[in-house]
Amino acid sequence: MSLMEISNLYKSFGGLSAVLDFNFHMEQDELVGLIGPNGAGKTTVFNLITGVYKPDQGSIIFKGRDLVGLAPYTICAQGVARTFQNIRLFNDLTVLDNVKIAAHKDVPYGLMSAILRTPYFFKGEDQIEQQAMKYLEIFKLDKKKNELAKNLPYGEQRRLEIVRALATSPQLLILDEPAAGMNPQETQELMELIRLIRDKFNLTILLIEHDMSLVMGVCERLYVLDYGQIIAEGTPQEIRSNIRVIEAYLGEEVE
Amino acid sequence: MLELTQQIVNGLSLGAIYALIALGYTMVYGIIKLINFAHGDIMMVGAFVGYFSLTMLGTNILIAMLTAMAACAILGVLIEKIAYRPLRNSTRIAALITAIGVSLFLEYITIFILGPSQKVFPDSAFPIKAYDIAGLSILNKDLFVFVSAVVLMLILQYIIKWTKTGKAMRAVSLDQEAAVLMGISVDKTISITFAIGSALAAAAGVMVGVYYNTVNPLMGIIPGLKAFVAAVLGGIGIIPGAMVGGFVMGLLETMVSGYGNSLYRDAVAFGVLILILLIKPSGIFGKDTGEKV
Amino acid sequence: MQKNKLIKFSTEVIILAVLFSLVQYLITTGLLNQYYQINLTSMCINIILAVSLSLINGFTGQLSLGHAGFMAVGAYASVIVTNMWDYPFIAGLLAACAAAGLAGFIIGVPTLRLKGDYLAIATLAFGEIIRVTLQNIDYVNGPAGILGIAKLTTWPWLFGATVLTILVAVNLINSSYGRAIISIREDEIASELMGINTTKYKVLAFVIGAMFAGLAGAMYAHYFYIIKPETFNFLKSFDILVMVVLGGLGSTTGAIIAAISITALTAALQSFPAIRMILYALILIIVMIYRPQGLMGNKELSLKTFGRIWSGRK
Amino acid sequence: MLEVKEIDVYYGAIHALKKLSINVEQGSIVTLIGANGAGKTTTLKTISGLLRPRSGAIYFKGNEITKVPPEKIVGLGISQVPEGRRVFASMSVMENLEMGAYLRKKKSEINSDLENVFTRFPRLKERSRQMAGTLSGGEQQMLAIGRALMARPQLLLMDEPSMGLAPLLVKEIFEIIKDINSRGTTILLVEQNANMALSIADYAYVIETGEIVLQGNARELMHSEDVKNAYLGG
Repeated sequence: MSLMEISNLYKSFGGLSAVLDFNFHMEQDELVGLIGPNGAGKTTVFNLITGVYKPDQGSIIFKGRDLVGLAPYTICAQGVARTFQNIRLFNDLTVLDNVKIAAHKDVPYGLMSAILRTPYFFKGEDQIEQQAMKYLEIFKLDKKKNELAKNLPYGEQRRLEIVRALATSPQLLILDEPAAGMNPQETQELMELIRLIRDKFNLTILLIEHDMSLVMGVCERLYVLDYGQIIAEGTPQEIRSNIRVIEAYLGEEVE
Repeated sequence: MLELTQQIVNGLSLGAIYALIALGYTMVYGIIKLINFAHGDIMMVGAFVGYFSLTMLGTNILIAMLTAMAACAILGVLIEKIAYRPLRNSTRIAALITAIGVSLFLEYITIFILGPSQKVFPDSAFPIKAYDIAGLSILNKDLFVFVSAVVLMLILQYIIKWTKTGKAMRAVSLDQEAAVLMGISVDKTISITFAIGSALAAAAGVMVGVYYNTVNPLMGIIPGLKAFVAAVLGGIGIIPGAMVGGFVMGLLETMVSGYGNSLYRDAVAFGVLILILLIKPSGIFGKDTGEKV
Repeated sequence: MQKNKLIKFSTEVIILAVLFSLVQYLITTGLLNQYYQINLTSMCINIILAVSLSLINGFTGQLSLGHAGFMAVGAYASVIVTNMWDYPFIAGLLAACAAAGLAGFIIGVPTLRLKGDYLAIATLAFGEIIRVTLQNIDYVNGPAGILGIAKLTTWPWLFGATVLTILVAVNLINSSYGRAIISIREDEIASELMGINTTKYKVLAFVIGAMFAGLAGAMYAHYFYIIKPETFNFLKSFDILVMVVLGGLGSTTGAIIAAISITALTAALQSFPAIRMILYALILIIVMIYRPQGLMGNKELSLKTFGRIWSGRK
Repeated sequence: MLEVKEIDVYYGAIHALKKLSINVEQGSIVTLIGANGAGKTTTLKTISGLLRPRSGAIYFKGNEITKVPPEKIVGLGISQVPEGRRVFASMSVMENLEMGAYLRKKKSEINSDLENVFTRFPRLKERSRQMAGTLSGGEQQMLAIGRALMARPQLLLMDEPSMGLAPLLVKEIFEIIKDINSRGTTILLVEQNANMALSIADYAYVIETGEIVLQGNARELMHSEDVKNAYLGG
């Protein structure tokens, strides 16, 4: 059984179809890219999977359960985590708190313990902190744990978003343009990091990316979206030479 | 049946006042997405300007209304420039809190200068007469309020629909960036919106003076809130919505005082507000829009 | 680490004990006259109100303008229990918290779906509805209110209630639950997508805030002899809002400092109420324009800060 | 006519344009092509004054316009057809066109331009009283172009006019662009649809992550492998 199987997904906004009969599947441990020209509907697909939008039609089966209609936090609890195209960190909180918040669903003490400061509380807090630090170390952000998220340089903010998503202990990690705004060297590092966390945490990863060198370099399989529909699927090499893809990006050959 | 008709007649003039105030709320919200909490207090200032124009300058009621409108137009523009413009790019909460501040400021600076007591509108400014039409008793002040409010609303409709300025106002409220690309000055357009909205509130203030016969520094609060409810009821940001909402509120209120318990009169407005917010926050004429991620 | 915690804890206990005994001594010996005692009471009540509203407006980021309504519920509930049914004060206090918390829940569940200014207006409307409803209930004398309430609010009760409020607020905020609450303020959508049930935590903060507003109402009723619905109108809610905004949206110590300063300012300007309100208005406007995060922002003042100043290091 | 000199533009923390320079000769069609997120729209917004460069300068007909407010730039003769069309949805087609002529005073000239727009886009004339939001995507694009023309621009900036349109419509739009240019309006065209853009342009710039990586005669770039690589990774 596929880890995630999306069938006949439709979504329109005020009469404009954003996603149109979208079909898609992902296997355990795969690293898949979703690409396509501007306005093709990629982020809309992510918003549908994570419950930000409700689809007009279709199903999103994840680990055998349909995610359609579930609240975003429930979908997160099922094991789906994501980052955002325009970074959405908790800006006025520290790096460490950003990660701790994402670990909230595993909080090992009750509300009364927190208010009465019982030993459970202190033990639980230590546990959460250790867990958070572990992730921060992997992403080389541990030394910045007490800085406010908004004060991090741009590339580190992007990394912190990934850390935060990982801290929800997901099975499927969805990355929305993780390299946007990064320079080539940062992009290179990010590529290696994505491979590393995939292996280390047994993750399945789905990403949207504009930077073709990243997509082609890191993804095993690609889907190409145009006008809300999948127009091609295959390995990076296949995609690169696919006429429909070239047309979607560059337009039809003229003359 | 006759009594019901009588209640409707009474409700129409009150509704017209609410509609005028609601228009200002809705226009300002439409263009800068701010609930101008001080709008009811601008109405109060208008009422006082009208009062002093009648008593100290001895003008007639129409001149008093025009004076009040001019004065409040300037006041509205100043408030926007000083208090709201610096906050245009900050959070809506910050803007709302500032508006609350402006509201308190207008109320208490008026109390500070004029004292807290109410002032009686001079009878000579508007001698009350009652007409008997088909068994209904219609007061000339009701007629005056209704007719002048409708005239003002027609003028507003004309400005918004047909003049270049009105079209620019609509363009800015629809898409600020695209409007700039047409060469429209956003700052200037927002100023004009405040001027028009405040002038309408001032006219309503003078009408409230005629209607209730008194003015006081806190008189803007309750009608202001009710007019706000009217604006939300019609769909905030939508001009015809404010007019309809205003009349609905006025009728509802006279019905409740006429048939029910007048102590609950003010609660009705809040009850209506909560019902709309919970059932259809975008109001009767509004479209629901989701947040972008 | 463990030792540091112990030292911190004992320092706090000692400071509180000294503060309590000092004031108790001043009251018993009559050194603190009636005028100052009234102001001290107002100060404590305002601290409870500001800290509890700060939980909603400052930490959860949900602008509520109906706090006075919950204060009214608490005041009336406690007076019914003590004055009319003759139960002891503690029962009145518990009833106040329970009733206000319940009111918070009933109002919070439907309204907290709304955002920003819509929520602000809805809470303001609910606050006013509470007031109008009280005006129409004959059992509590309608607009005239209830007179001759026993003066049960003494310094130990007041001190206990204030410390309890601060303690609960601070402990809640500095826990996983508190972080979940703050994340809603920072970015509600991101919070929801990180697995936080935002509705649940908004309601939680709202209910806890309402409970303590109710407690403040009970303290108020049993000190000032009389309560009437008009006392708890939306201007009272604005009063509390001014404290929270001035202190800093997201700072408990800020709320406390602002509550103390505003109470002092109010006392000093007692004979010039209009000037007081003009000052409030200017504070709101100027703070929002020049320092929209409030004076303290989301920073907290702690013993450590004092320690640092004391020892002169940075 | 337009000279963009080494501008640096930041979007918050992102360095969106890095020392970007572009020249547009009077009477020509110049195109700026590149993949999503490369900085095409940012460039146009900076020229229109909606964004401010942190360094560098922009000259129009020899005068610096770097610090001129956006609503004044329109008056100098630069109009923009923004990305995603951005028509005023709940205003009529006619009102949208009137807004395009907002800064102009002479009624007779405006009316004759209006006639020209209607001749060029007969469908807009049929629908002149309809709300712009109810038009189809292609019609909205025509309206956006017509609206920009109502300002009688000397330089027309076009941001992805082909986006979201069916291939047949794309061809139609590009014919129109050629025609507008042949009547004397200089055009700076930003496009993702490289093949189409190169087929009508005189000169082209290829932008990648905020930098010009390639430029030259449009015909010559047309069959260059480098262009394809800039889009699909090399």
